[in-house]
Amino acid sequence: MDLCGVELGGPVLNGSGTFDAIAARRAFGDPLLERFPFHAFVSKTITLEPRQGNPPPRLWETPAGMINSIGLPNRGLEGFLAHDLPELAELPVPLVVSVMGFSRDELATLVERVGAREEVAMIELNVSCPNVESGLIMGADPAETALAVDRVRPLTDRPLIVKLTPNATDPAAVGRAAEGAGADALSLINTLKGMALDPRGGGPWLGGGAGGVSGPAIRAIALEQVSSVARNVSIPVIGMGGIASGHDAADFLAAGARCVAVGTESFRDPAAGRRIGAELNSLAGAARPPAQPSRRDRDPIRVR
Amino acid sequence: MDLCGVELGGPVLNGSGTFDAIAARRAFGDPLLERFPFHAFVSKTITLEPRQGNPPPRLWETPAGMINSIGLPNRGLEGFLAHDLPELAELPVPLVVSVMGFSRDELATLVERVGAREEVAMIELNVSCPNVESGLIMGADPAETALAVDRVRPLTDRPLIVKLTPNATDPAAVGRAAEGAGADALSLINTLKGMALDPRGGGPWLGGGAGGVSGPAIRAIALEQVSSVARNVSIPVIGMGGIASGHDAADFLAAGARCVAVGTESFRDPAAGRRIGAELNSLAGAARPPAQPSRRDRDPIRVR
Amino acid sequence: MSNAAGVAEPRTLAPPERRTAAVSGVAALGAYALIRALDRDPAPAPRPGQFYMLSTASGWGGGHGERPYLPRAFSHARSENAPGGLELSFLLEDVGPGTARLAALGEAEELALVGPLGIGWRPAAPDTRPLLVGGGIGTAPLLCLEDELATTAPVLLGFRSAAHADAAGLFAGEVGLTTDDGSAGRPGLVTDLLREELDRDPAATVFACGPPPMLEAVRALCAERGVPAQLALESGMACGFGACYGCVVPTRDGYLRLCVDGPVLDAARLDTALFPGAGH
Amino acid sequence: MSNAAGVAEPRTLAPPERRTAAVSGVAALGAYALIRALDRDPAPAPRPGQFYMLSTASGWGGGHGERPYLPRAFSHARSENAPGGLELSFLLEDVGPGTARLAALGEAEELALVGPLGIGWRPAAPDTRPLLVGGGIGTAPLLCLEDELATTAPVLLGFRSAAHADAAGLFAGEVGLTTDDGSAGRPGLVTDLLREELDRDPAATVFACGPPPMLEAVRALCAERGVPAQLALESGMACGFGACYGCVVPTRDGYLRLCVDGPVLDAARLDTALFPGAGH
Ligand SMILES: Cc1cc2nc3c(=O)[nH]c(=O)nc-3n(C[C@H](O)[C@H](O)[C@H](O)COP(=O)(O)OP(=O)(O)OC[C@H]3O[C@@H](n4cnc5c(N)ncnc54)[C@H](O)[C@@H]3O)c2cc1C
Ligand SMILES: Cc1cc2nc3c(=O)[nH]c(=O)nc-3n(C[C@H](O)[C@H](O)[C@H](O)COP(=O)(O)OP(=O)(O)OC[C@H]3O[C@@H](n4cnc5c(N)ncnc54)[C@H](O)[C@@H]3O)c2cc1C
Ligand SMILES: Cc1cc2nc3c(=O)[nH]c(=O)nc-3n(C[C@H](O)[C@H](O)[C@H](O)COP(=O)(O)O)c2cc1C
Ligand SMILES: Cc1cc2nc3c(=O)[nH]c(=O)nc-3n(C[C@H](O)[C@H](O)[C@H](O)COP(=O)(O)O)c2cc1C
Ligand code: FES
Ligand code: FES
Repeated sequence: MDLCGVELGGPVLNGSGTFDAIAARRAFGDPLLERFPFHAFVSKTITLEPRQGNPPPRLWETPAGMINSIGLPNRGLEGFLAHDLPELAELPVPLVVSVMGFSRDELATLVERVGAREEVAMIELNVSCPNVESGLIMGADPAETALAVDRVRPLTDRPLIVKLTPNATDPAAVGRAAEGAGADALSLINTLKGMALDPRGGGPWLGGGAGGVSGPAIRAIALEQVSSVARNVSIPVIGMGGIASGHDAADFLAAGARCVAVGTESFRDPAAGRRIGAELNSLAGAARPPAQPSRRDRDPIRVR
Repeated sequence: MDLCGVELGGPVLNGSGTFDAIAARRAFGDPLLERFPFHAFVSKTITLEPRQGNPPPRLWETPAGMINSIGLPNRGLEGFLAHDLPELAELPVPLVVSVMGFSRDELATLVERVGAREEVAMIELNVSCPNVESGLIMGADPAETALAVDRVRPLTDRPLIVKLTPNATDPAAVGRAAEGAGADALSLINTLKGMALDPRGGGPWLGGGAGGVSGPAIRAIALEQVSSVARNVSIPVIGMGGIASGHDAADFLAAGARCVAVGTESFRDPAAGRRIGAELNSLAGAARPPAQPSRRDRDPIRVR
Repeated sequence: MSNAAGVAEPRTLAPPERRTAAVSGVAALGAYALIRALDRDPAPAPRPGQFYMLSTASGWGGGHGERPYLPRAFSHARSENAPGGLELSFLLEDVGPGTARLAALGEAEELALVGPLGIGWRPAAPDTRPLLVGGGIGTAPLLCLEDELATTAPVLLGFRSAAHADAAGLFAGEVGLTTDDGSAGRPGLVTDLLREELDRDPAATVFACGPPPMLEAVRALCAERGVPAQLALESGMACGFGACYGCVVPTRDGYLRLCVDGPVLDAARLDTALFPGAGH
Repeated sequence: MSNAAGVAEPRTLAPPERRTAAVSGVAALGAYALIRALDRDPAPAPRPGQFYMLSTASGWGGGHGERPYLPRAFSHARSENAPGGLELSFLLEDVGPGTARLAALGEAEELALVGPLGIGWRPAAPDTRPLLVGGGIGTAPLLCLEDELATTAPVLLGFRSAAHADAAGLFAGEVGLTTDDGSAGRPGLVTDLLREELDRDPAATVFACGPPPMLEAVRALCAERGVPAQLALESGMACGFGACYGCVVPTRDGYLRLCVDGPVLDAARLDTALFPGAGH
């Protein structure tokens, strides 16, 4: 199959930041490459400067899910290009590099430098962060998102995926803005803001204060957002959020996604992506009519 | 304890629309009143005109939660005042009436008429609906919310609770706007938008298309929003979303809520509210320091 | 207890809280499972046609299968006095995660329940004989109805196959039996038997429970013949006591919550028993 | 396998997928539980100090307790060849929903696992004797270490009380024992024994596992004496193979992911073993 001109062996990607192929190769060795779980590999989000991430604890388990407060630890752009990229280039699937900038200038540098590397098939813009220029979360605001995409679009010929945040009033409007500014694809959902308290008292459990909720708990929320965004744009959508089975993945495809991504479920089983791909294949026989009769329809006003 | 000048026997309310005391009395008889689960009773949301609600199916079970697409069935203002209010007045606890208007005029009529009835202790404004004048979801937009509260504030001396929607970029900003316009308390969270597909194919499962997610699955999300709103306002906050135990309730109180409300857990056990209140009491011995050192602090900018 | 119109409702009130009952047995009955549990004193005596919301005291939900989370509705099939309480029987078909978990209950375990709930079967119309018509797992609420009736009533049952028809043996009286595949009783549908029975003597009140297409066929046939019928319907339920407004059924009077206004409805109130969400 | 610096790592690679192992026994060992399960051929042979991510093939999570959802990390306590595979033993303490479910495993059930993971104990420093120091459930990864060592090594163990000290009997060699309450062995802390042992002969490499305060006391004592020490640490883990970045431990080189760069760390890399989230 094809995603923005990149040939993929199937529709299953990983969610950025939920699978470190380099570390996994240390744990599993080359059998990981022979039985690679995904049809494209998305890197953990990198930033311009190195970051050590948030203080521990970084994890909290919730009913059918978890909260993470990792804080984007990474080597920074130069470290990534020098150390990680050559190793990621050995993976048997196309590489998507996820980048986040705290200003449009930062984002521009990241996209330009990453996009210049031939190992990189696509770039994903993680816009779930505050823009230091405006104080707004880029991806929560259609205009901010459009400005960011607009700025980086001329700097690379690589397909640009914009990863939307679910912590927004109207993700479909943000998706339309990204499409209008030249995004080639959208991915969603990122984690939902969440929090846990230390059971011993005294304040938040997570070193970072709040965190992001992922896993099956958020699947129904993700499916609604994917459906609503897909109905509102013409570019392909990569759907994710709590996918744990081929049946779940089929739901996201039926809701309008072109591809799916597996995140938290990989923590429970490193081969989850492969299993889900296989389950999808066996479901494909029993073809389901698409759930969305047509794109570009606007949601009717509904009250719950 | 005191909530906006109304004396309550404890901090446990029901979430609007999750307990129909009139129907429950048909099922359980007067023992329900003798062992009433809540310290105040919140009515299902009423509208100006009668509504029959959404076509079935209206329910879908999710991991650790559910989606509902009920569509606010109710007798309308006149039917409520004539039939329901006298029965609700027999409950052994103060009564909160939840109202929703599709325009500020509608809301004004509802608040004025309901607030004139002495059986009513407080009024809750459910603003999770589109305003037909602007097309915006009232409660997702601080300015819309302020206009609505502003309009109805002079029409009643009853305490006004504004129920926030979680499907908003910045619930704390909406809460501040409601406080500024004269709200006496805030309640949150309402359900998160969600969706399920018919497992047999062919489109959405729910008759209403999309629905709202509730239950333990959303608890961590709710706790974060309650914490963030409570830090940003001085009026009391009623926290809810997935509360299923006294421990959960204690978390919401520690995060800054004055009261808690139990919703979906009542479906699993009609006495859930009473159980949670009792568990809270027995936890109260083992006092926990409050999680929020001070109100009115603004969130530091954090990246997850 | 009486409803809004002041007519007596066959409704035993439930205690207003979830309680547990000691599982005394889980037996396979052909393709179905028969669960027995002791509802400890003071146990309310359910009326035929009422139901309970069931879950298990532990191990309800989660795991790799993720669900169930909400309790599930089940007609009580029978209830009998037993030392220390009332022994309730439930007949169930394993169709998903909730019924699978219930069917896997062990004897040391506790069943969690709320009930009895809803309104049961009403008396037959004056000068008619009762006629019990069941399809598949829908036989369950007819068992206690037969127990309660003063006279022996004809029981007409339809099943997919002989493997499902074992439940027919639980009735005291004579049973007319059909199976879809002819592997037991007469090949065909239970409405074939009903039509013949009504041809023979139309002065009947029909008490029917089964899958939506069967109930619709019964409804249509009875409407055509002017025969009064009561239908025990199913729809997806979250609470069982009117709290969630989720279980509605479209009727001539608008949407009704099946858990408080049913599950037994007069067929005359329905335009169809085949509504979206029926049977879930 | 070698790490970034080219030094050989005691790390057996894991198959890159979750598999199941047949539970062959669950026994109470005082306050702890000893779980044995057959990892079917071809089963990788774990190195002492490596760990597995465990869950159960069914009934993991949900229910009224809601959790566990993620797998849990456990040191393998021992592994032995057995017909058809490798029998792995895990020693565990029931401290929450995950360990409670694992301790309730039945013999017919399947354990789900990923592993072996992480880097195990390294050889003792040249010209030193190994000294094994364990606290509570932290004895687990010392058992297989003792099995592997060529020479018999002193084993020093501290427990809360006699009820927890049964695990001491699993060691082949002589065990120095303390309990907090004096109900078995000498009253006091295991670091008392360690101090005496180092006074007697300081040429040792310490291999320690236990609760954070104990590990911190061991670290500080060894640092003071210039004695090399390896500490098997714990921190909350979601994945166990470096995917989530959740299990970090603050070290002199910055945050390290304990699951891929540990769980055994040289004490010299730490400023403290008492960091936020330690032991979870
Ligand atoms: C009043 C009443 C009495 C009943 N009496 C009996 C009885 O005596 N014996 C008996 O066996 N059954 C009875 N039922 C039906 C019984 O309640 C259902 O079979 C049971 O709820 C199924 O639960 P499950 O988890 O096994 O299957 P589920 O998977 O919950 O349900 C099966 C059906 O529900 C739908 N479904 C699938 N996934 C979901 C989801 N995530 N959320 C919501 N719906 C979904 C599908 O259409 C599926 O076919 C009764 C129902 C009612 C309302
Ligand atoms: C490498 C390694 C090896 C280990 N080896 C062993 C071993 O051999 N034997 C053994 O018994 N244990 C071992 N452990 C510890 C074991 O993994 C934990 O005891 C286990 O994960 C606890 O799970 P639980 O569900 O029983 O308890 P939980 O409730 O998950 O955990 C207990 C602690 O976690 C915190 N907590 C509470 N709620 C949550 C939540 N919602 N999310 C996150 N944290 C929460 C609390 O501080 C609580 O005290 C090891 C840990 C590691 C990292
Ligand atoms: C531990 C963890 C780390 C994550 N890190 C990133 C990240 O660096 N960049 C990003 O865009 N998304 C990140 N995500 C979000 C996931 O890619 C995904 O959008 C989200 O988890 C929802 O999918 P899931 O429910 O399948 O996990 C992270 C999620 C988790 C759980
Ligand atoms: C079936 C159902 C119906 C609801 N109806 C209303 C309503 O009429 N008005 C309202 O303000 N909230 C309504 N809610 C939202 C709840 O009051 C509550 O905010 C939400 O369910 C989160 O709490 P919970 O997770 O404890 O259920 C409804 C929720 C459910 C599940
Ligand atoms: S099941 Fe909740 S109202 Fe009927
Ligand atoms: S547990 Fe996930 S990175 Fe270590």
